[in-house]
Amino acid sequence: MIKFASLLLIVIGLYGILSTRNVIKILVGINVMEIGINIFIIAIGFVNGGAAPILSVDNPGSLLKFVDPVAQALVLTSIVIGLGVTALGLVFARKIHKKHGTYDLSEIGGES
Amino acid sequence: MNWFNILEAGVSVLLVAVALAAVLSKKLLVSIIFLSALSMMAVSAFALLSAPDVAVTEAVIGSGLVTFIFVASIRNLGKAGEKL
Amino acid sequence: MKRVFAGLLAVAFGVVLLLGISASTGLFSYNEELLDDSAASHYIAKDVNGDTGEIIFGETMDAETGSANMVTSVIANYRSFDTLGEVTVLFLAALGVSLLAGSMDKGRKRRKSGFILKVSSGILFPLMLVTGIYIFTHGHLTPGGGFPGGSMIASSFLLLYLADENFRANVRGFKIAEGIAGTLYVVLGIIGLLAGGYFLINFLPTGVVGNLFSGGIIPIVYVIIGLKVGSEITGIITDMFNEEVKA
Amino acid sequence: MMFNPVLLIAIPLGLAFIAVIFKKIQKWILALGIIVNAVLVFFVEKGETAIGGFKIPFGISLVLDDFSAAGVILINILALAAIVIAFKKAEKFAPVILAGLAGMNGMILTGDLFNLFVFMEITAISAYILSSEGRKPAQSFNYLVIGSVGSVFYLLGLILLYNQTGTLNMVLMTEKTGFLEQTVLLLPVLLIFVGIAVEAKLLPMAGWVRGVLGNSNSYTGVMFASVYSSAALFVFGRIFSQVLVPGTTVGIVIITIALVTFAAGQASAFRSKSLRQVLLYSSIAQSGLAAALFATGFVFPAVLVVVNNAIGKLIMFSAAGSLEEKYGTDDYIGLGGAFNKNTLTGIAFTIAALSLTGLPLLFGFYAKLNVLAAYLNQGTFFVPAVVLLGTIVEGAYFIKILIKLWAPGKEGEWADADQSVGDKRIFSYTGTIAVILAAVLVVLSGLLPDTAGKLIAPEGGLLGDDGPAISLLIQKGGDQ
Repeated sequence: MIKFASLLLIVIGLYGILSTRNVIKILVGINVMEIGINIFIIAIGFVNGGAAPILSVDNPGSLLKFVDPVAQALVLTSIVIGLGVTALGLVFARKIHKKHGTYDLSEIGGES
Repeated sequence: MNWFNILEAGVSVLLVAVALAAVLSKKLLVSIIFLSALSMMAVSAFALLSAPDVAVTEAVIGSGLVTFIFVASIRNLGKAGEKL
Repeated sequence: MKRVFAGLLAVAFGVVLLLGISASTGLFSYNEELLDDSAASHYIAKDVNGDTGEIIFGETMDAETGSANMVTSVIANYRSFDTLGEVTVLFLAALGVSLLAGSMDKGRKRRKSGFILKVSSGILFPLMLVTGIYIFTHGHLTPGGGFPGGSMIASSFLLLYLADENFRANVRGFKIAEGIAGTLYVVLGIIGLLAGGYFLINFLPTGVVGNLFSGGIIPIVYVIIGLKVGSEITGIITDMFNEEVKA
Repeated sequence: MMFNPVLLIAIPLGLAFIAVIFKKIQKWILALGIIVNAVLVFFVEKGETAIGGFKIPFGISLVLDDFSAAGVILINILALAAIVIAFKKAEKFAPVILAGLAGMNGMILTGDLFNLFVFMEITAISAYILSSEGRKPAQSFNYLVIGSVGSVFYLLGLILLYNQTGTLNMVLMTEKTGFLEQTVLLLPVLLIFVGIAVEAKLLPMAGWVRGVLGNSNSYTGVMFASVYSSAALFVFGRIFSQVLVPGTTVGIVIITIALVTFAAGQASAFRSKSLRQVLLYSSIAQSGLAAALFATGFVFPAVLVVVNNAIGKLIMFSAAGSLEEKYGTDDYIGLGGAFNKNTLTGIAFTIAALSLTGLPLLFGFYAKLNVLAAYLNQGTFFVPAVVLLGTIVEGAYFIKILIKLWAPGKEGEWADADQSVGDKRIFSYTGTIAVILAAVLVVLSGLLPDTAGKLIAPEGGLLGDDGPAISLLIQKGGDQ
């Protein structure tokens, strides 16, 4: 179910990017897409009845059933990369606003 | 139907609803706040899927810092006569 | 018109996605178990370089990676090279933000904040700082690690910014801190190359799984990541504030 | 003494971090890093290198075979040339360029698909920052958005493959996807194609190119058109000719897209009036050609096309950017006669243009000949016809430009009037020397094609009788 929802998030994010010319909303769309793909990766790595991949007093041995730690490591990387890209995108957005006085790309015109 | 399925269905529905709200809302600030809420929903999804590390990271980075840098970027625009 | 077009395109993409994915994996079900001989199963059993038997929490000595948290062992050991790349991404983003925001003019006072806010943030700040440090030094035992820990540190500085209108972090200081942390990461890798023949090899003994001093170089890597991520995000926040101030 | 190839990534990365600490001397750190890398690249150990000391399919590894060796040598030499041509413009981005170089070396060398993603992001972010030099934030933003969507697609495709195979290692992935059905592979391969197409400048995702390259200067133009695009094409070649060899259906889709890119690029270049726009559309066209060759499995001719395009665009974009800075326009009619005052640069530009077109006795001829021979040997006639037609169009617009730039004609009076202002050279001495050397290289390699071919592929072609290099590694792995 969450797998399906996360795919919907990717589609919704794509719609968000395509349907607007406002730079902030485009960035929101990208973030929705990224959250979607992150949840999808975790859902792919989930194993029915698997424990969180941390050895502890409750789950002491490595022969128990665990969920996929690789998928989680990939998502951690992807979250941090997403933060970096968003910050850079926002600075570009500020530059656009400083130069043209608007966040709306359709008001800027083609050549700039 | 066990608890896992019920929670899963609830989280899924909320995820999609909040994402739609974030993408469709007309005001930028509302959109950003829904994005933050979406991130919170993602945290619950990660927790549900036995990924505590990712949940902690997403909570701090996704719904905390990302929201902040978004808000910091648009905060002064009210004066410029733009819709927030 | 634009919205209709966007909607159609998104729906078409969604249909392709759902059809394509349902060909390979169930949309409403999860895997029943990890694939045999997959990377993940070897990482869990810590037997990439040879079978060492079952790993027992609090008992096994000198396992392949001493981290009880398997995600940490993947991030800071098995796939540490990815993580080096990942901090570089954040490093570049922070650099880009400061290059671009730095060219905008600065100045203008922020709104004054109240006394109570200032005092309470003065109490909260060290608490958050310590929590952040705790998170990344215990990353190999508990959930968390370098990234949330570093972000927590950055959040504590964010708190100071929000609470105190005169607060200005020294951007240069953070740049130097992140440069040093990054250099240390690469140097750590090169020491591994010289000492063990492989870049980023875990050249320290690992100890008993579950103890604080049990990860070999993992805690060192996580401290470096924590410091680096913390200084990078604080740098981004500072630049965002400086930039916001003038508008 | 042979060195570990990881140093090609670690040294520029470490220097990038150090450059942030010692900001005052960052330009010397930049020069040091680029030069060290350009030398080191000839002394790295071939084979597969594990990182972190874990057994190979499970840890991350670097693969240095003939293919990636050709890639890293090309990239590091080009990066050096780009710095030499416009050091003044590059120095303020020192850490960005160093990290970007590490990213590109990583992209080409890595043997792990997720590691590839991380390095692609590093390269992409350094490219976003460099593109801000164009002072058109909306264009940089556009680039960033397309890049981010592309990387989400790549990640989605990658994770679907991971779900099927349980591995991220390229060699093991090739082996395991061999057992999967085409219907299962269809979507992931297409998603990964879209993700890589952003940087490789292929059609559905090439929307950023016009805004970014059209506003490039003599440094960023070279970086985007020559260095970044070669790195992206080498990654494209690695993935689609060796790791995820597309099946018939997907193959036809990808090759069609690539050929459409080629044709559309040549047509748009023909219609453009601005010098940099002609060049950027020609870059898109060349990327399309190289991608089509890679996807068909013709690795050696594809590498020749990439090398030819990289050297040619290095010369042409640096000249075009400098002309624009000097004369304030890059309409080639407005620039009429500009080469009369910059004879050496003009000659280099002319050689580069003619080589791209495929004139005999130049390197481009050897490349085109190999392309056509590969297709004709296979018995395909449609694709060579498209390539030949594109070449005729290409020749037409390049000759049109060359005539204008050498002989002003009536419209060219504007440039003549401007000539008294300032000195006439558009490059510094070192820049001119670098450009001339590149042109000499094109001529020499055209006169001695076999030697050049041997240099690029020491053991008689990257796609010899034994098949692609990475499958050799599989066989070697099997023997152990």
